[in-house]
Amino acid sequence: MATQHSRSAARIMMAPAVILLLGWMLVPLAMTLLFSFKQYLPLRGGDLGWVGFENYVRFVSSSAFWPSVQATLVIVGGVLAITICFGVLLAMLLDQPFWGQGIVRILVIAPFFVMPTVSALVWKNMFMDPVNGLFAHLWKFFGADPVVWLSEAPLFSIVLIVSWQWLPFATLILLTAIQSLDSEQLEASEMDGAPPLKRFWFIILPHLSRAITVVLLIQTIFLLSIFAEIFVTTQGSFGTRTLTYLIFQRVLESQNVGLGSAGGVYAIILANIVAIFLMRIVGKNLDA
Amino acid sequence: ETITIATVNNGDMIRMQGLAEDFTSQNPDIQLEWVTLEENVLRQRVTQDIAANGGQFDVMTIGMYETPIWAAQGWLEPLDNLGDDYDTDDILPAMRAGLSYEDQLYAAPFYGESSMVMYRTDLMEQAGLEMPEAPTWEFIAEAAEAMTDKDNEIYGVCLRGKAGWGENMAFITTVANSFGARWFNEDWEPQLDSPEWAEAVTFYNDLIQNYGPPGASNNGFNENLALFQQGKCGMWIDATVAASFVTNPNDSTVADSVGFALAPDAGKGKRANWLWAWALAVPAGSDATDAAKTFIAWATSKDYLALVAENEGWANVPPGSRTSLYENETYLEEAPFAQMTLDSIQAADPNQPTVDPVPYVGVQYVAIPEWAGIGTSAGQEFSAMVAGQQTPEEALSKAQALVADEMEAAGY
Amino acid sequence: MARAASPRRKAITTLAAWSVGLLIFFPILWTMLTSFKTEATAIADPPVFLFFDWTLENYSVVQERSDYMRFLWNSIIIAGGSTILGIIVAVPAAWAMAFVPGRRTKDILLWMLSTKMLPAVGVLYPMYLIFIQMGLLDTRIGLTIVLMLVNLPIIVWMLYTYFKEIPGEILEAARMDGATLKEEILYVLTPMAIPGIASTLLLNVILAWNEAFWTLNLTAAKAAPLTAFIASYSSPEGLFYAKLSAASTMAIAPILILGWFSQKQLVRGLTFGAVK
Amino acid sequence: MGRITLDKVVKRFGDVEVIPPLDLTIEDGEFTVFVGPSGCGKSTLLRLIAGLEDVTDGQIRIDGNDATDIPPAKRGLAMVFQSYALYPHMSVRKNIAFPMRMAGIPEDEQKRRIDAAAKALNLTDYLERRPGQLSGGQRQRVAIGRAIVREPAAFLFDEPLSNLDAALRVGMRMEISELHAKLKTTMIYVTHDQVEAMTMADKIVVLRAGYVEQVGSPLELYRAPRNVFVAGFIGSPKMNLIDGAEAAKHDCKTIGVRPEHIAISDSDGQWTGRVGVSEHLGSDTFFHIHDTGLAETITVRADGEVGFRHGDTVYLTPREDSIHRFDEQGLRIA
Amino acid sequence: MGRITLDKVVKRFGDVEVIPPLDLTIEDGEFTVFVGPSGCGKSTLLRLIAGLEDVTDGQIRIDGNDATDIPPAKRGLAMVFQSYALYPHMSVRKNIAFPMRMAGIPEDEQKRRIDAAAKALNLTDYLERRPGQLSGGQRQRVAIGRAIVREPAAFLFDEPLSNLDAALRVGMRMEISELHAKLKTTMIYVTHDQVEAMTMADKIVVLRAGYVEQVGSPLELYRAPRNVFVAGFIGSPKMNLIDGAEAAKHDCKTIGVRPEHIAISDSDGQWTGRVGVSEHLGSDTFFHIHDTGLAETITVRADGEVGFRHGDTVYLTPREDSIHRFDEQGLRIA
Ligand SMILES: Nc1ncnc2c1ncn2[C@@H]1O[C@H](COP(=O)(O)OP(=O)(O)OP(=O)(O)O)[C@@H](O)[C@H]1O
Ligand SMILES: Nc1ncnc2c1ncn2[C@@H]1O[C@H](COP(=O)(O)OP(=O)(O)OP(=O)(O)O)[C@@H](O)[C@H]1O
Ligand SMILES: [Mg+2]
Ligand SMILES: [Mg+2]
Repeated sequence: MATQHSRSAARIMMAPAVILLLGWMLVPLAMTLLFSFKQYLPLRGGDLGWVGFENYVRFVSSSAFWPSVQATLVIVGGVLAITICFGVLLAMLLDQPFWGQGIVRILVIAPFFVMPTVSALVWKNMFMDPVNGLFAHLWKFFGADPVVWLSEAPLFSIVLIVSWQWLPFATLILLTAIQSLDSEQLEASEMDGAPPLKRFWFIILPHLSRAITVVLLIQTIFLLSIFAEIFVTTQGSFGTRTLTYLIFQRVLESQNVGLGSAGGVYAIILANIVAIFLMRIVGKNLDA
Repeated sequence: ETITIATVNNGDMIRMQGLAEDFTSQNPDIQLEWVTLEENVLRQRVTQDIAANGGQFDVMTIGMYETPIWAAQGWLEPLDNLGDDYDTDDILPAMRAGLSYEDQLYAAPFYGESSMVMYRTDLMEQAGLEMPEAPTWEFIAEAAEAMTDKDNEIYGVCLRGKAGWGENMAFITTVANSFGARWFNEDWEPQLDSPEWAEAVTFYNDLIQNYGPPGASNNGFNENLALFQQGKCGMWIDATVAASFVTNPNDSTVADSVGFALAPDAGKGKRANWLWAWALAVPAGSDATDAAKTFIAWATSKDYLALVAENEGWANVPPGSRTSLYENETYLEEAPFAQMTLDSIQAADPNQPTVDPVPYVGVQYVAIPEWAGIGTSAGQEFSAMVAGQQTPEEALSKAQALVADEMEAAGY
Repeated sequence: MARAASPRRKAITTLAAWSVGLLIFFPILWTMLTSFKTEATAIADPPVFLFFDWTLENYSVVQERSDYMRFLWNSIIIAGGSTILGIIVAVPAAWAMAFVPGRRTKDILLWMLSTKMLPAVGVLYPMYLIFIQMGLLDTRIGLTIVLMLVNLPIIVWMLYTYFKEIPGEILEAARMDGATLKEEILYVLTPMAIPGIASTLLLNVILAWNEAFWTLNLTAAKAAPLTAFIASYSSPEGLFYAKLSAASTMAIAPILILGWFSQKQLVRGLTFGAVK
Repeated sequence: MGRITLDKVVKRFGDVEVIPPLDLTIEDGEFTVFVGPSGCGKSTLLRLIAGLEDVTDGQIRIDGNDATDIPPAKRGLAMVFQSYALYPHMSVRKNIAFPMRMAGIPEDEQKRRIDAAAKALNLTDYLERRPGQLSGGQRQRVAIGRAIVREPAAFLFDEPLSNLDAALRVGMRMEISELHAKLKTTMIYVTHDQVEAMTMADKIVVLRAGYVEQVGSPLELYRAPRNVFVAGFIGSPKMNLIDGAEAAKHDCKTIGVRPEHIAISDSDGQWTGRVGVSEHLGSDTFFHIHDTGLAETITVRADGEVGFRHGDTVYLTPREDSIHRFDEQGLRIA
Repeated sequence: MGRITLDKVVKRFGDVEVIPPLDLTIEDGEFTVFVGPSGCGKSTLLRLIAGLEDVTDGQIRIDGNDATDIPPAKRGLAMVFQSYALYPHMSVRKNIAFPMRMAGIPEDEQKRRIDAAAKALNLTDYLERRPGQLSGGQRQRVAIGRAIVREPAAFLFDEPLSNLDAALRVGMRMEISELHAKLKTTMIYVTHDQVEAMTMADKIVVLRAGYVEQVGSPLELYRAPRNVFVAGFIGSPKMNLIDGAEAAKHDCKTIGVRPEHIAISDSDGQWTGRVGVSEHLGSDTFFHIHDTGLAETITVRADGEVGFRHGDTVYLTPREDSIHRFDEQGLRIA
């Protein structure tokens, strides 16, 4: 396969993608880095000169910083936990033979197609509204006081909304993985005397580990930057201000580009820490 | 020529879109492109665009807050020659003052508002009370207690609790103003640790906790409007524009039993009413300045008011912008809230908003670029307070720290 | 070889699966139903489910207010264009990675993926300035390019995993048969990878369609897609449930229908080729 | 200890009867091979015995006890699968230990048995590896090891060698035979490779479409195939089957002669033909003879190296005592 | 028209020298088989000839012309891959037409050649099918068809039959042999199955770790293996190799006797041992004899059915004229 000719061809063929992405990454990144060392306030005339690391110090020492890192981790972690746990259960259920598999699959996959904005709007107004939302009706029906979801359980609500959107993704990957499990392996374990729960624990779950890593990686990439869901529902109040949202507030609401850029650099660092960690696992799995 | 207009998606603006044919038939060589956005998105988009000189819009819908700041930066076209029949002097003086910078008008008011008390006459009667023209906070608290009937989902008073500088902070700032508090002293030092603030915020919190609807921490103008229209609020202290909605029998179940009063005070000489206008402005980078001005002249003219009246009735005319409207007998007749609106607007003074002197202008906001950031972060603390997650003291001390931070970052 | 389940068990599974399926689908269903209600029915207490007077009024109101077709058309152009552009760039790259792997191939792949982790808000301001400079603000081409770049890593990765499944021998056979590199990719690789390319296409159309940050911030009127359309309904209309529902339904319907019709491909695509 | 009896066992998948009523007894300690063409129901039968499929009708008895409704794990049988079905995420040791762990056997006893099995199967050096790091033959041995440690009443093998390459297959074949000689446990072995069947079995069960065509020792089947199907199926290269006039001479519908029972000569013989392809293995030579007028090709085996060339005319003589005769129904005429 | 010469050809992957300097000539029209254990470099060698890999050093000449730097498509060779490498999205016709399409051969000429090839390969009825709808053997034929229409100077086959089941393999083996007899084009055929090598080759090249161990006709290799490796590799079952005292008797390091050259008896013979596993194929019986004191196992082949049992003591006599002798270096002593 690898003749000299094909190797040099390969280099040429990769060039456009690599150059484009390099540009996409480096140009804004360089500008962000540049701004982050400046006092840059568009509403006060823009570039007000170099300030060294002041923006960086200010960004971390702000009382909003650590809570926002925490909120980010809680949301990402919560969604991952929910989608993976329920994804596994759901995948196992959908793997069983039943009538109307095709239609149920369509139903389950549907939330993935819904724009984040729309899904946040629908959940916020039609389900979680404490007066007119469906949940409120349901609670009242059972004689309970309606819960004010977005302020009493703000993180949970956001995790719920985002999980709803991503559950189909997790489920489908895990379902495909389960279907790829060699049925002889399950039968072997059955012959070996493993009851259903142990079969799940010792055979199915380890088999799914690779698929779970993929779900972890892809979802983390997308979840670290969720924005619309928070913007539409709580606007960052009640402790739902993620790092992304905090940067948004710095850049767009306070119009402090320098400070926001410093935050952006932090976010990039955080994302890359998570990324390297995940890539290690997935990278290994890419060969297998 | 095509002009791109960024507008907020509220009723009056949408109505304008519907009536825009009138404009295009008068000006066949001008095409209109509408970008209708939700208020928060709109602010973010236009601010971003003007600050970066993006030039995406030819007409922007902005508020009283942005106008002087942007004008000072030279980002807005001065609105001088808006045509011969455009009666600039007819604009309500308070509005004109708020939308000018160094005596030059930079944004034309589409509609203006203040805030006032809207209340249910029937419930008031039931409670055996009578609303004075100019109530005090004390009376409001008393009336709220009397009207509250949680079992029947009737809440004494609906107030803004949703975080945002244009949402809860607008209201809380007016409460603070009436309690004698101020955001900054003359040296730009944040004052949220003052006893006046503590009093104001505690009062607000008690009111909303005891007599407010559930989930008040998520209620903004729109949510409260819906609650009021559904008959779930005894009183509602909010923008004067709401008056036409709550008295409109098509939308409101309580249209015929709504009364109006001036915003309350605490006897310190300032009432808790604000002053706001949604206005149309032309960014300096626009390449269709003349067409944009032609449009603004149309949309904020007296003729436009007449056009709306003709199509939708006088009650739906955008209020609060022109003196002539309040001299129009038909309007005063068809809009029972008209006089109260005018009085409220005139009661607000953006140049002297507080009891003690301050270095800033703005009634329910502080006209500095940092305000949006400050207002939003502080708003979130107060919203969390309303949600029961912290006490007024905690909210205030956090807000004080945040504000101090932000001001330092901005170089004060 | 799976054992046939007993009818009883199958019945129980059916019940469970349908319940869960309907539960997950319910928010969408409810939105669709609400869009046919009047505003009053929409907030009726207790809620009405199916038995109400169905009306199309909300749709006509929404359509009157904003020219739906224009947003839709922009969405189609931008989502479709960025995906096709992405595939054109990605196919050669994926070919190289899959069939001429070098020592650093995997690193490059992971690096590409890591560019997806750049927080968009962090670079919005620079991007905005660049867009102004290049006159790309509010143009479909500008947005198409941005979304192509945003999704390129995913496209490359997916194509790479699909290409890896194709035995190298077939490409060698083509080479022996006298095909040039271009012919090899055009006549042999691409047609063979059609299912993979189709699922890549689909998934990326969905991702681009639902992208709500760049599309909102880099457009105004001319290039605004459906995400901008829905942004104009997000607040006051929050209380007009029926109209909100109608607008929501209009925003998601095209992609929902596309997704359903092609769900087999899509399921394959969703797995990112990572799980066989 | 391992006598398995099938009593009128029927298996239907939906409407398709894969196994029609079938009676079969496998004696304790016997090495029984199921052979038959693909899809004839070999695996199904094995899985019925294992309990991995429910029988539609009939009874399966193990050592005289009705096992029809006993779950697989409780039948005391061990199975070795075609794909080995090793647990890829467990080390070899853990794989082998798994059934004992499930049965709650004490650690030290587990260790003892694992070591014994590993030694017997030459796996001691690989105990800490994962299955993915083993060669095909080693994996197969691990699968067998996992079966052995359970000390089952019988082993069931479903084409255990078909994933291995030819050379390994021969080696593993002998290892399994030796294992049987050592353990003397009942073994049921499914294959469609008739060399495996011939060399390993005490008893061969030839299946076709779910029916038992013949049961007997390999040599019984070789010498006295009960019908044309078995005759053609057992023996390699295949028996030459001749219809028509030549068969009529022997008063039957079809005669069969194995390639090794035909003498080839360049001078004289009963039949004539032309040499087509000849295959020289050194030890033997196979000639494919055309134009004999008997059948399209007659295959002949000659010992050692015999020098006919493509196109030569040759003469063939079948050994009279090795001619098999079959009637209209294809049944053997004694 | 198809003489291929390798002149000091070297291939290194990184630091690993897979093919050390190697000289080899393949004559026009010859059927040459490369055999050798897995990983010995058979495929690499073939791919070097095809041009799918660059040679590190040395020269490849086709019909006397230097082809070392010519791209694969231009060398005029056709290759049949192990996995067939058919284009799954094209019909059989399109598959076969592909190389001609690439070469810009006119439509009608294409059609003529396709029809001819299809007829020769019995594919006429399947021309419109997709490869996925064909059986393994048919696919293999399509791959050959695709190679034929190019009218190449030589055919290269890389284990073309290893994906087929045993029965098909035998059939396809003969078809390829017949094809060669008909076309008389040079063919290079890689396999690790020595039966294939023996039955098909005009000339066998035995490779080990990139070195050529022996080149010769199948019978030369069978009769006079140049060294112990070739001796063990060619012939099935393997030659018995005996070291030590017994070998010393023959004045050498090692002697080799093929299983078919040892007589077995229950009464007397040169060597004694006990019967281990015996494999009864009906036509032959293979005995694995233990405890001979010569080697771990001595394999003996007896014609037909011979009735020794496991554990019986037997006597073995090698045919003197068939004993191979090897020296310290493992080289044959003539
Ligand atoms: N779960 C099932 N559902 C329906 N039919 C089945 C099922 N399992 C097997 N069959 C059918 O039963 C018949 C026998 O299958 P079985 O697997 O026992 O054949 P086999 O003899 O093992 O074949 P092979 O040699 O190919 O493994 C086949 O026709 C097969 O299609
Ligand atoms: N691209 C490559 N990079 C590095 N080493 C390789 C490469 N291709 C083959 N090798 C090595 O070269 C040696 C010869 O490989 P080759 O494929 O030629 O063997 P083979 O004789 O065809 O084996 P088999 O019978 O298993 O097909 C092997 O050790 C192999 O690991
Ligand atoms: Mg089977
Ligand atoms: Mg090879």
